[in-house]
Formats: sequence, C-alpha cells, structure tokens
Amino acid sequence: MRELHTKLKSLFPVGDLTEQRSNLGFVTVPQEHLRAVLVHLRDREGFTHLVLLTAVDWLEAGQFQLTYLLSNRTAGKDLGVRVMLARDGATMQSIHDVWPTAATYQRELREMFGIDFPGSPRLHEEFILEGWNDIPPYRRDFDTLKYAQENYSERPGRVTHDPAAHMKQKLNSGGN
Amino acid sequence: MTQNAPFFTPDRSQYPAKKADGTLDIDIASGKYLKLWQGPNHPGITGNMSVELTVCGDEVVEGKTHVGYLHRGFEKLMERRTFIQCFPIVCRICVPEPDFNEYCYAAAVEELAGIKSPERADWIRALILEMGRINSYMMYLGGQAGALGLGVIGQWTTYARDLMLDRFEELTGARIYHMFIMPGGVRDGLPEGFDKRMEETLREVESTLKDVYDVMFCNAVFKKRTVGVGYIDPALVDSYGITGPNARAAGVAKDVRKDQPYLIYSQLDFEPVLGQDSDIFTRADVRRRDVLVSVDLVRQILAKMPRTGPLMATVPNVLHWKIPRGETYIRGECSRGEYGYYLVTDGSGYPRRVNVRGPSYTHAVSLLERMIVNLNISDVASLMVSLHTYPPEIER
Amino acid sequence: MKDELKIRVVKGPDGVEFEVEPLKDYYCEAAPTVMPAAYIKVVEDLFNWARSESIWILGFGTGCGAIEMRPLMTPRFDAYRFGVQWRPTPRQANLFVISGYLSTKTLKRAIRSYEQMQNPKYVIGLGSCTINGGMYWDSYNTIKRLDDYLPVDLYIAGCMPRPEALLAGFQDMKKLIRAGKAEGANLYAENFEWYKANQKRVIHDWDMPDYNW
Amino acid sequence: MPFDWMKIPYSLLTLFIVVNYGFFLNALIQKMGARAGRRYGIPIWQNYVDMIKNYGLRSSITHGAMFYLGPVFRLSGGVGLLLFVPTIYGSYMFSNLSFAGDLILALYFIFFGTLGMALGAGESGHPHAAIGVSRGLAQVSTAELPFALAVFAVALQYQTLSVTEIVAAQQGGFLQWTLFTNPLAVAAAMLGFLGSMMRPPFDVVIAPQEIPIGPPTEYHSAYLALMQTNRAIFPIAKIVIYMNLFFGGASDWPTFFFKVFLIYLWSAFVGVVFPRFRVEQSIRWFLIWAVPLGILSIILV
Repeated sequence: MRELHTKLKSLFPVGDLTEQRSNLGFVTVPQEHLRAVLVHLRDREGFTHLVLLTAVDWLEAGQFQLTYLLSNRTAGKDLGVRVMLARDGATMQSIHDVWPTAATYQRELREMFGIDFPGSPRLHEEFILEGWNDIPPYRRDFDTLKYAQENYSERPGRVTHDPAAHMKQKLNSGGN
Repeated sequence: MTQNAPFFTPDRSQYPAKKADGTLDIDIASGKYLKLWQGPNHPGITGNMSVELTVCGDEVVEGKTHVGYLHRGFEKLMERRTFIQCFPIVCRICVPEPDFNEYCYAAAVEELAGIKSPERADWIRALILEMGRINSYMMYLGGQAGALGLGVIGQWTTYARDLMLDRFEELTGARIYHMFIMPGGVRDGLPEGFDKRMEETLREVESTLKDVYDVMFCNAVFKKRTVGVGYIDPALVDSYGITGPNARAAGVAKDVRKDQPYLIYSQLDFEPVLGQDSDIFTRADVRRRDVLVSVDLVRQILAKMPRTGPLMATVPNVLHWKIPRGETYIRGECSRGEYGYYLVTDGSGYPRRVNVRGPSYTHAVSLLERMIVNLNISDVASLMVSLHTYPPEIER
Repeated sequence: MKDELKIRVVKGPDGVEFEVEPLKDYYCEAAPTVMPAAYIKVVEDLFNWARSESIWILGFGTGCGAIEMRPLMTPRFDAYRFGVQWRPTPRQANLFVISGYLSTKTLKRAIRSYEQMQNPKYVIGLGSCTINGGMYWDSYNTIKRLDDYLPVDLYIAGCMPRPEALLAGFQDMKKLIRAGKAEGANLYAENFEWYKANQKRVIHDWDMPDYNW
Repeated sequence: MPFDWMKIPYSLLTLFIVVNYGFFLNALIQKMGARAGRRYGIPIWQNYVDMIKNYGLRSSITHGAMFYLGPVFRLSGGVGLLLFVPTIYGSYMFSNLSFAGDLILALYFIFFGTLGMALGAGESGHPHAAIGVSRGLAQVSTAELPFALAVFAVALQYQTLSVTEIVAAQQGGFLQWTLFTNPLAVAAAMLGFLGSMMRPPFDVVIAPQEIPIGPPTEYHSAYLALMQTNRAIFPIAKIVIYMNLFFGGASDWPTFFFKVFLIYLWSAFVGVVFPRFRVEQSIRWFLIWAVPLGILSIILV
C-alpha cells in the first residue's frame, strides 16, 4: 500500500494515504486528476475491478465525497479513491468509458444525490424512483420521516419509544 | 469472442443501425419492432423487476432493465438509526441469503469500533454463511430448471432448502431473517445434537443434488437449450465487474474466500470451482459443484470448530455507542458474487453513510443489457436466472 | 350494443382528448361497477363455495414475502391440496397476495394488476409492513397502510409470516368467501373516488387511465 | 339411409362420459406430476370446482367478436372430433355419428380448434398471446405432419378412410393392431402426439416463464371455463382417434378407459422429466425424427 502511494504521489498530486487495513487504503485525488489516476491504476497497477462508486454527503463542510473503490485481485488489495466535490451544482466527469458498469452507478448517484455526470449514457432516465418531486433523497438535508408523515397516511396506534429511556425504565422497574 | 468458440458469434445483419448519440435507431411505428415488457408481474423474472425488450421477430434487439420496485431506501433509513438499530434491518436487504448483510455490517462496525469478535463466533458465522449459500443455490437450481419448464427440479430443491431452513430455525429461531450475527459476535452457540441433524440434512442435500444431476444436467433437451447460450467473454469480467460464479464459470478464479480470506476461511481446505465457456449450462454446473464445496465446508467447520469460548466480544453500551470517524469496506463471497458494505462513520452514534454493493448491481443492469441483445425471447428468462440476479440488492 | 362499446371521445391522463373505438382500441376509463350477487341464494352459495375452494393467486411477488411462496408450492407445505393455485396472468387470478411492503413504483403496478382481475377478487396483505409500515415506518418510498389504496380482505401479520401462517390465512379467507363477506371488488367500486384520490396522492406521475379493466 | 334420431341422445351420453373422464384424467395426471415432485397434489375434483368458479365469476371483458368465438371454436373442434369417431367399437349406443365422418374430417377437426383459438387470442391484442399464437401454429403444423403421414399410411394399409372400418380390420387379437402391423406409422404418430398435447418438451406455446401463458393470456371467467371444458374433451377425443387407428379401438368402456389412460400417460410421462424446446428446435426435432418415420411408413405400405 505504502509503495503504491509513494508511486502515485510521484506522478499525481494525491493526498495522504489512510490505511484502514493492510490491504485497504484510501487516498484523496483532486477532481481534475481523477480520470488519469483511475486509468493509471487500472492499466499499470492491476486495479482492474471497480468494486463500487458511491458518494458521501458531508453537509456541514458543503462537500460531496465520491468514493471509487478499486480492487486488485491478484495482489489482494483494495484502494479507495476519494474525490471531494463542492455540494452546490456538483458535477463530475463520467468514467463510463473506463468501466462500462460505472454508468449504472452514475445514474444512481444523479438520482439519489443530484450529482451530474455529463455524457454518461441514460443518465436522465429514472433509475430507482418514479415521479420523485423532492430533493434527491440520499442528501443529508432530506428528512425521510418528515416526508413519510406528510405523504403517507399512518395507521393510528403506533408508538415509538426512545430506546435509552425505555431501557432505563425496564431495568429499574422490577429488576428482571 | 474467443478463438475456440466461433459459433457464439452473433449475427448482426438484422440489427438496427446506431444513431449518432449511440442509441439504436428503432422506429416502432414501422411495425418491424415490438416492445415487450417482461415483468414486474411475470413469472419469468427473478423477483420484482422488469426488462423492457424491443424484439424483431423472435430476436431481442434491445433490452433495458428497470429496477426500483423494491426500493425502501435502506441507506437513508440507516443514517437515522443507531448502530444497533441498524442490525435488525440490514438482513431485509436480501431475502434468499440475508446473512451476508448481517456479517458484512457487523464486521464493518467491528472494524471501525476496534472490536475483535471471538474466534468461536467467527466459526459460527462461517457456518451460517455456508448454510445460507447452500439455500441460495438450491433456490437457483430450481429457478434455472423452472425457467426452462422443468418444474420438478424446483420441487426437489425447495424441499432440500426447507430442510436446511429447519436447521436455521433451530440455530437462530427464524426461517428467513435470522438476525443472528450481531456486531461483536453471534447471539448463541450450537444447540444440542445439531451436528447429527446437520449431517442428515447434508446427506439429503447431496442425494437431491444427485437426482438433479441425473434429471437436469444429463438431460438432452436441457443441454440443447443452455449450451452456447448466454456466453460471457472472460475479457468482460473485469470491465463489467462480474464476480462470483458468473466469473468463475468464465474461468476467472474470483473467489473472495480465497483471494482475501475472511473469518476462518484460511483454515479450511477447499478449491474454488472453475468452468470454461461461461454459457448458461456451465454457470448452472459451476453452481451445482459449488453446493458440493459448501456441503464439504460445513462438514469441515463442524469438525474443526471450537465448542467452548465466548460468543460475544465486549461491546460498549449499545444505546450510547459512538464510533470515531473512519471509513471501511468489508466484502464477502455470497452465492451471487462479491457482497460488500461500505461504511462511513463521523464520530456520532449513527452511521454517516452505508453503501451496499450487491453483486446483482452489475450483473442485472449493465451486463444483462449487453448480453440480452441477439437473444431469442425464449431464452431471456433462462439467461436472467443464470446470472442469478436478485433485485433488492440493486435498489436496496 | 352496450354503452361501453360505443365510439366516444375521452380525455387522457395527460389532458389530451382523443377518440376511442372500444372494439378496436384497448382503452377504458369507465369506473368499475358494483356487481351484487345476481342469483338466488342456493346458486350463490354454490358459487361462493366454488370460489372458496378454487383460489387462484396472482403470481406477482411484490416484496420479500414472495420468497415464502415457493415453499408453499412445494412438498413441505403444498398449498395445492387446498385448491390454491398460482396463475401468471391477472385476468385469471382471484386473489392478490401483496407480499410485503409496496414501494410507490410497485403500488402503481399493483393497482393495475388488481384492476385487471375479475370480480369477485380478493386481496391479502402479507407482513407487518402492509399493515402499518412495519420496519419501513419512516421510509420515504413505501406506503404504510395498504387498505387506503386497495380493499384488503385479510392481513397476515409477521415479518415475514411463516408458510403455516399463510396456509391458516388461506383457510380464513375461504371462510370469508363462503360467508359471502369477501366483497372487496364491490367495496372498491363503491368507494372508487376515495381510493383514486388516495392513490393519486402517493403516485406523483399518474400516467395511466383512471381505471383499466 | 333414414337418420336414426336415437343417435343424438346417445352421442350426448358419450360426450357426458368423456367430459367427466377427461376431468378425472386431467386431475390424475396433474396428481402424478405432483407425486414426481413429492407433493400430494390437487384434490381429484379440483378441476370441477375451478370450472364452476370460472362460470361463476361476475364480470367478463370482451375484446371483440372473435374473442368470444375463439373458445367456442375450440370447444366445437373437440366435440366435433369426438362425435364423428366411434368411441366404442361395435356398440350401437356409443359409436356416435361415425357413419358420417371419415379420417379427413377428423384431421380437419383436430386443426379446427387450434385455428379458432388463434383467431380469438389474436383478437385479444396481448403481445404474449400473439407470440404464443405464432409459435403454436408453427409447432402444431409440424407436429401434425407426422400424424397426417401416419394416418395416410394407415389409410393406404387398410384401403379405407372410414375409422369404423379401420377399427374393424384390427379386431381379433392384439397382433392385428396397427401397432404391430405397421409400427413405423405408430411411432411417427406417437411422436406427433407429444407435440400436440402441449406438455413439455413441446409446450413453448404456453410457456409460463416466457410468454405467460401464451394464447389464453387474456381469457378469463366464462371463456376460460369453456376452454377448461375443452381441455377435458379434446385430449380424450384425440386419444380416441389414436386408439382407433393404432391400438385396435375399444369394444367396451373398461378397455376404453384403460387404453386412453395409457396413451395419456405416455405424454405426461415424457412431460414430467423434460424441459421445453424452443419453437425452432421443436420444429427441427419433428422434421428430423418424426417426419422421416412417417414417410418411411408410407413407403413400406
């Protein structure tokens, strides 16, 4: 992992390595270098398998984190490539021509986070949701409970306990 | 296309021309093409999803997968549940093999919280995962035969699966959703006499498999329908993210249990099952042999596992459990391929983001859309089953 | 000629008006009609008995409960013994088992499938998620109360209900049908406006006719 | 020849017996399939209940005139086929109207129902029905071919087109049966029989996993009940033809039940253990295996 990171660092302006396990690390890459890094990793370093592509919403920092998780099967190593995007008008270059499966992930990200990937095939077709009329649901500022209560009628009689208070009462009530 | 299989070359003379933006030039009004929806209310579809087929004669010229019918927004729901509250809902993501959700989630939480699950719990986890794998494959074999009209196989394999569910029931107390692998360990040890009853069940599974082999795999009509249909080029394996038996049938020895052994798989003795020329028949055969491997693994696990020792590691008070900031990815080899959980924590009592990587995500969408072209309508159902797709893990 | 077969002008869901010739085009926007028991009691009893002993289920697995359908068709539980069979097309089915949570996308298809079934038709809601949302009580994409959208005759609780519970549910369903109490289709026709309003409130892109036979 | 009016009630009696036997046999065969899958299977009276229920449904939808007529045509195909062949040889009561019909008429009736069904299902406008119809017509044509060849071989052999006379020629010990006097024709016809019974491996027409469930997709309530009735009559009527032509006919009811059961069992037995062919595969199969046998049998005669 460390050698790989050193090598990458000499070629691209990548950030520091977060070593989660001996065979799993995460690096941050500037947005404009992502494609070059991915192609380099795929063709030169044997990271041929795109495991997943997903986003994390850091609402407080006003950023989206895109994670491209690559895997090198022969070496048994995984590398997560992180890209930080500004949350407003988030746009990212598409990598569907590097890995064809990425098109599906990008469709999902556009629908669930509202991140745009210009040029990705069938990007604007509905993927999971149908007739969605609110902000993309996986964003942190979308409140699913509020939406559910506003849109769906509930059957009366459902009680929700706060787990901590409930346990405290249960433990103190009879000792059993 | 490989050299040794020239008869797999598709005939594209009837195929519609491509327009400038890459989409196909299909004029429905010309009467040459027909839109055909397969699903969601269709017995030939694997679960609740649908494929929009454009057919020309009997041949599919374009197929589009539509998913989302089972979307419950798990990844969002988990962001507003504490770590222990997530545990009962993760297994609902994938019905035929729910234990992988529990394992991957538990392992990811343990890794970020710095907990090490006890060794005995690891053995029991592996036991449960292998039992679940047998179940899932049995379901698959029935489905594959059923897609071609051989319903009797489904009867036999589902019966064997029911026996295995009995073992699950006595171990975990539930048939489908076991909720057994908690963050920190497992809920309980093996009950009294479990080994003996397990051995009987395994024998039953083996004898069912023998019947299945005789009736299904030695069947001339079955071979005629499946050999050479739905071929996966090994070169596609990496670019399309193909994992599990679909990749192994193409001759690529992708098996997370061997590549990155998790739990106690490094102490077990097994070889990943490989095939050549990944057509529908080979994939079915690889899975059949994989059941035998799993049966053997269950026997090994029962023989080698420690019978005493703790089942749960010390876990902080789950009501106020906070996990420091970090991110990790945990994967396991489920019956359909690589199953993984990507977990991000931010120091609070709730996960920041959970992403589930289901193997069907790539198999059922991008791969299926590519493979379905030039196929006969009759083979669509069979192809979908043979990719062993399962929609809830696509949309969660 | 019946009124419903005459040429007429209709307004589509997108607001465009067009002419429909029912014998040639397959379009229907007529509301369902209430169809009361039409025969004398003895005949109606015989029919109710036949309906109860021959339950044809629509093979549409809408949620995770569908996985327990397979064991029901196979040796261990074998629901065929009780006259329960699975039909692949809604036209021939009498019972719609909503097997678990319904996302709004599936709800749309479920409504269509339900409306294509023939009167009398029955609905069983399977699992706690059809009763009050169950595990998905705060989910933005699943409905919480099935009986707001379809007339439910029977609920089977559990997450997920065991096959034995389903078999018991079928027996209860039979009792309901035999007693002539399972009139969900007529209930749907009577309260059609209310059901439609509920359905349209959760399905935001309503792009189908209001009622399709 | 003056028309014998008593023939009509007797024919209806035959029809009644055959309908009931057909329902019984269908259920029995379904039960056998269930037993192969280690299930208990449906109750033996289930098909009656299903039929009553379907007649008892309150609503039904039309898709046009042919949609009505499809099941009617199909039923009249089955009934007509039954009425114009002698069910019980040598019996006054149960030889039906066989004095009027001959083999060519029977062949026509076998196809008549399928064609009517094709028109009706086509009218329903469901793409699955349309696909099923095109598959069905292609496959039934090729499956009928060996049967037609075998029938011609038999007709040549006995120098007659009358079913009654063919049966008469086969009396006197089972060695007189066509099965032993012309085995090739029987083999060809039995292979063709598989194809027309809509059971695996030749049930691609109604394949539930591909085009659920083919031509009858849109049929429901009373239409479906008519088709169910036909499903009880038609196979038996067809088997009666086979029995008369190749297996010496039946001179009393027990023989009739036994022979029909055995011939039906043949298709069910094959059906349980085989998946289904694609339509072009099954056509090829008939052309390669069954048709040469039929031609050979004609040549040898």
